[in-house]
Amino acid sequence: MLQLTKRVIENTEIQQDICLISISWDKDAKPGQFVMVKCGDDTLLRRPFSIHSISDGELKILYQVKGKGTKFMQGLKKGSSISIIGPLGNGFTIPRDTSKALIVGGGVGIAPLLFLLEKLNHRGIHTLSLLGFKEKPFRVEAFEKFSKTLISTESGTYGEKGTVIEILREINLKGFDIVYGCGPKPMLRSLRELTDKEGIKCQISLEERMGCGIGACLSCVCMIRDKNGWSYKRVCKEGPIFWAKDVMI
Amino acid sequence: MLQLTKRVIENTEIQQDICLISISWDKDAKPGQFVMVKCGDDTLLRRPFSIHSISDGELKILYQVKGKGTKFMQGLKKGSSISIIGPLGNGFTIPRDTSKALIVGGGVGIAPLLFLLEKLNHRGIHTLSLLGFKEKPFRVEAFEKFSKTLISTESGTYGEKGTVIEILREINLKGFDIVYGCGPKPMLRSLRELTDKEGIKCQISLEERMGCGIGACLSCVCMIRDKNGWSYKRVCKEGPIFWAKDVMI
Amino acid sequence: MGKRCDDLELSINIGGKSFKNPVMVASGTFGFAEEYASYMNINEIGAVITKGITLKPTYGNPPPRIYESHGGILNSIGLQNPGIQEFIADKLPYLRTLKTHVIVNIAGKSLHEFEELAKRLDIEGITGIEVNVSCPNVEDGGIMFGKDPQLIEKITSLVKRSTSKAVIIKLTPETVDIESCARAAANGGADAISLINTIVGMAIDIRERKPFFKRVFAGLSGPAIKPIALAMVHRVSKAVNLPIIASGGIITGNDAIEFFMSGAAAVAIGTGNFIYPDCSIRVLNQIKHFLKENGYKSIREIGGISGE
Amino acid sequence: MGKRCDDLELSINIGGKSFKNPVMVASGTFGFAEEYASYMNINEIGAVITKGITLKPTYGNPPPRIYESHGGILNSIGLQNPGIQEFIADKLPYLRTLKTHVIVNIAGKSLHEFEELAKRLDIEGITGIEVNVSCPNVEDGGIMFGKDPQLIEKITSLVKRSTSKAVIIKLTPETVDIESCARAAANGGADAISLINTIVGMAIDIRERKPFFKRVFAGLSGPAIKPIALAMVHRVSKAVNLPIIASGGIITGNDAIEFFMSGAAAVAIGTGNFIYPDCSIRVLNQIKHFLKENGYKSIREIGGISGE
Ligand SMILES: Cc1cc2nc3c(=O)[nH]c(=O)nc-3n(C[C@H](O)[C@H](O)[C@H](O)COP(=O)(O)OP(=O)(O)OC[C@H]3O[C@@H](n4cnc5c(N)ncnc54)[C@H](O)[C@@H]3O)c2cc1C
Ligand SMILES: Cc1cc2nc3c(=O)[nH]c(=O)nc-3n(C[C@H](O)[C@H](O)[C@H](O)COP(=O)(O)OP(=O)(O)OC[C@H]3O[C@@H](n4cnc5c(N)ncnc54)[C@H](O)[C@@H]3O)c2cc1C
Ligand SMILES: Cc1cc2nc3c(=O)[nH]c(=O)nc-3n(C[C@H](O)[C@H](O)[C@H](O)COP(=O)(O)O)c2cc1C
Ligand SMILES: Cc1cc2nc3c(=O)[nH]c(=O)nc-3n(C[C@H](O)[C@H](O)[C@H](O)COP(=O)(O)O)c2cc1C
Ligand code: FES
Ligand code: FES
Repeated sequence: MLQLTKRVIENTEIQQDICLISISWDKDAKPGQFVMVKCGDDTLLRRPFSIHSISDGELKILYQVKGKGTKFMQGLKKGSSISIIGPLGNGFTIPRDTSKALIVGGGVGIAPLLFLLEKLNHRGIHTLSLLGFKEKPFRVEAFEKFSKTLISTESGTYGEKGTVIEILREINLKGFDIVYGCGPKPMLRSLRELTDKEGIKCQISLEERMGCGIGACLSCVCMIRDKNGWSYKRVCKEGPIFWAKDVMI
Repeated sequence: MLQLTKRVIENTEIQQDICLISISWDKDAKPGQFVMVKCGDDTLLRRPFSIHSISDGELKILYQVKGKGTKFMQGLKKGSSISIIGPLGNGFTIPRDTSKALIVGGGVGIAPLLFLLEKLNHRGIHTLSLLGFKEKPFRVEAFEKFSKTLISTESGTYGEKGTVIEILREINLKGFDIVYGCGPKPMLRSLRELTDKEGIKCQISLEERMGCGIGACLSCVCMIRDKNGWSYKRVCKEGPIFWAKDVMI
Repeated sequence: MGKRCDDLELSINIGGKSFKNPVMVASGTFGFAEEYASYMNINEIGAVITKGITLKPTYGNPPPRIYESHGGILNSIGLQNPGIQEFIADKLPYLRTLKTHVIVNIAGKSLHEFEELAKRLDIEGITGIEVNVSCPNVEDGGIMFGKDPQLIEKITSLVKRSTSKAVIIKLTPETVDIESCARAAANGGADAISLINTIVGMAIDIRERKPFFKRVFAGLSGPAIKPIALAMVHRVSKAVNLPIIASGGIITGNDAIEFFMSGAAAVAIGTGNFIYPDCSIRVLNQIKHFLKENGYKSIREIGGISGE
Repeated sequence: MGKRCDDLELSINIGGKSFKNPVMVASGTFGFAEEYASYMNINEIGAVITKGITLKPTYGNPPPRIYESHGGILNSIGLQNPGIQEFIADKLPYLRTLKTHVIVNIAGKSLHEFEELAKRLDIEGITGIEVNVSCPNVEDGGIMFGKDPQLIEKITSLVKRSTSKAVIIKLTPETVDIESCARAAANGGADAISLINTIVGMAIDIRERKPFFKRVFAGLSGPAIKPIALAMVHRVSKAVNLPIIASGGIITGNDAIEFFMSGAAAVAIGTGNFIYPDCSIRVLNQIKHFLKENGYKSIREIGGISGE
């Protein structure tokens, strides 16, 4: 939970505008937590990124180049220093009695799920991973190390044609104790509907524009159902992981 | 007079915070003219720099690292591209009948004088150069190629102790047809006084904060004596070279 | 056979005059155009707005006159200009050679001066008069004309009566009630509204322990003020039914598109001209690119947003 | 034997209370302090100013609530807060454990609400009340209290009468006549003035072709507004003889020094807290460094500039 100046160990573009950066790191974290990265002097606010994995003194971030901040990150050379705050947020919950878990990721939304998968695997929980991409899959080998992994692409070039929800519909959800999801909003909505219908627990990772990342500015709220109807919860503090059934998106 | 995207051929720190950058270049210019350099996205206005020399398809700028803009320039790697406007301004005048010229430079103010010296040399004009520095001289060998060169440092570590004006006082100005000067304001003031007293022609290069660099915004004015008393002249257009006797600094 | 990009309808109308496209250059940042002639084809843009002209030659403020802040610049030029007589004699001839509209920005110290300026500019080679109301009213203790809607209306109708040119009122952001100021201009008969002018700011030279500018205060422009300009343009576009010429930190085509969507009819590039002398041409090309990419046929299709 | 830096006199006075140094954190950017506890030693700064508190719990605006512009940020939080009751029950206990001053920012929808808030906060553990007059006055058609000097004076004297705490009036920059607003606060009995609050701005989502914020307008803060804030602080410091707590784009010690020189007694870090959670400590250390380097013994020596 500190602010740290860290070194870039490696930074590679694994596919056009999809990059993987490794940063020196010596703290533990929970899967689903995120960090806030200062992206040079030409941007003000830090950018939030899920923790993709932590091991051997390295923190990995899987990121997509979108605007000024991620463009700056793309240009970071090995050995350069970078200011990071984290780990932040609540992280995924793994209920005690979980024995089979389903992982559903879309695009760069697969980022936090690898770290989660490692943890599930470590706990001896059986997993199946469904990953959906636009055109070309990435990081699939990393998922395959820990679980059976099914792929879909919207172009149909690799795996099933369509979104990951298409594969999901063919799966018997009843076979799983819990579903974990991260990806674009429409995907999360379908996930909520499907798991709701089948009565399966489901946790999803949300994104919202952030200011501080530590719960102080109230920039990052989303509507969460509660006993009084709903209230605004902070994605950076009460999230980014929420129970799908409570999320009003 | 165009806006150009050029390549950095070399960029070296020749002394702490004093750098020499070579840029691909294919246009002619007059000594005393300057260029406007775009220093990255983190600054808005272009920064003005005198032309230090032009030869073999290379433009050289001698610059001191001061703030954001020059810090950006310091970081420019060989092969990177850089946006430049120029040559701009009027340049030094070399009167027809000149046979002996005195060059007086202080600190990074020596920058435009080397280019001038080359031209004077080319025209067969005899020259003497007086260069003053704070602690450690730089680019002296380049001046020595074309003229006898006397040095002063404020610390006294090299050459005469004191400012370049100290050496100037020991020189018989009457032996010269014209004096050319560039450096800090106090130096230029002394230069004006001394040349005024001896009735020697003197041209100096002025600095002022600039917006456009091309005469449109009226940011860069200085007070210049004229028939009506004085008027504001644009350093970027009517300057940066003025007759010392007209300059009200 | 027209060129490919002729498919795009870029022209706009102000005061009954047709402008070939909605990209202009803002007063005080483009001199009298000739300075930019070697950097771009000036005829390609919709209009040139000149530096502010006063009745008598004006010296302006002592240097330094410009300062770079975070994302913006402060200027303290102080309306330096050769005066109307020299403008007509020395500057207008070049402007007349241009194949685009010329709008002359005027600044008076009294109602009478505005009237006189407008009358003397009712000559060939000028399409419009842009009235800068951000100047002090010497007859009224030096308070800015632009803070008082009643004065704005008076100046507008006076100028309107004194000229056959399109009359554009350039509002100052130094008012709480920009809507009333715009309505006053409309009531006075303005053909268009221009905004925003620079915002009062200041910088300190902490080494010298004094204000950076001799006049202490200066005008802030550039990308830093873009969100403020957008808000004001949007408010004015809801308040009056006049074309708006928007300025305030426009450097890219996307900046311009933001202004069109918030209600502007045209954009004027100011500070951007200092960063890239051909900034206005770049913006124009980027606008065309945006329109094509998004399947628009006309600049007018993207104007005005819903969402409230 | 005191520490070396004890040679520097950093303390300031507001409303008869002594603050150990002039660096505070601005309302709405530091939550209720506990969020920052693991990033810095909160006790080292001069004061914590809390998020604005209303009488009833307030939901705030729909997301997105923050946008980064060039050199600044726009926010549309909309005063989300738990209300005074929960503030006192849940947030104040932690604040009371701090060894620095706590200033509670309040926002009312009517004169009565301001009075009520002030009364209920006249309790232990609070040093001052910062009155945010940038909120709409529901009794008066939703026009902002802060645009009307008379209302400012009324609120000030009402709050002053309702509490034993130091009363700080936080002015809005959305006024032409910031001097009159400051004088009104002084006449009402204010102990200090805080400025500037955010400036009305806007952003467009050009892809979606609509305003980025659901509420269309939002508040601009950060380095982009620093020159505007400096000018306003300077003007107010000439108009009234009250300590000024300045905010507006302060990220570094040099920024803070600029504000002291332009007339501020203290500075409040806002947006800077998002960039570096320990921004206020950095600023404090850089101020100390500047004072030492330049041979100043006291923060008061650098205040107030000449040059006009
Ligand atoms: C909890 C969390 C975890 C995330 N994890 C990842 C990840 O592992 N990999 C990855 O590629 N992306 C992730 N994102 C999205 C990532 O933060 C944005 O893509 C990134 O901030 C874009 O910055 P930019 O400067 O390149 O783009 P710009 O569009 O220029 O950014 C402008 C502003 O908008 C914000 N912003 C833009 N897109 C988003 C977004 N989707 N969510 C939140 N803020 C946004 C930026 O932070 C910045 O403040 C995550 C977002 C959140 C909230
Ligand atoms: C005609 C001319 C020729 C010059 N030639 C040289 C040269 O050959 N070598 C060299 O090292 N320097 C030269 N200078 C000074 C050089 O322009 C400044 O040192 C440089 O702009 C500083 O930029 P910065 O961003 O590093 O500093 P900052 O202080 O961060 O700059 C802030 C702003 O102030 C302006 N500024 C700062 N110092 C000066 C200055 N002395 N003159 C004009 N504007 C200034 C900058 O351009 C910028 O707009 C010249 C200046 C002029 C006007
Ligand atoms: C150096 C400078 C000089 C200016 N002179 C004038 C002027 O004479 N008359 C006027 O109405 N506006 C003047 N302006 C304001 C601009 O026309 C423009 O409205 C403002 O700068 C905002 O646009 P920008 O952010 O693109 O620069 C000037 C601006 C600058 C930067
Ligand atoms: C996210 C955010 C929330 C804010 N909330 C409040 C508030 O509740 N009450 C208030 O008086 N000011 C509020 N402000 C204004 C700040 O206190 C400060 O005056 C302003 O942001 C200018 O300072 P800065 O540029 O350092 O951020 C808020 C500012 C931000 C950025
Ligand atoms: S980003 Fe500030 S509260 Fe979540
Ligand atoms: S810098 Fe614009 S006129 Fe000289």
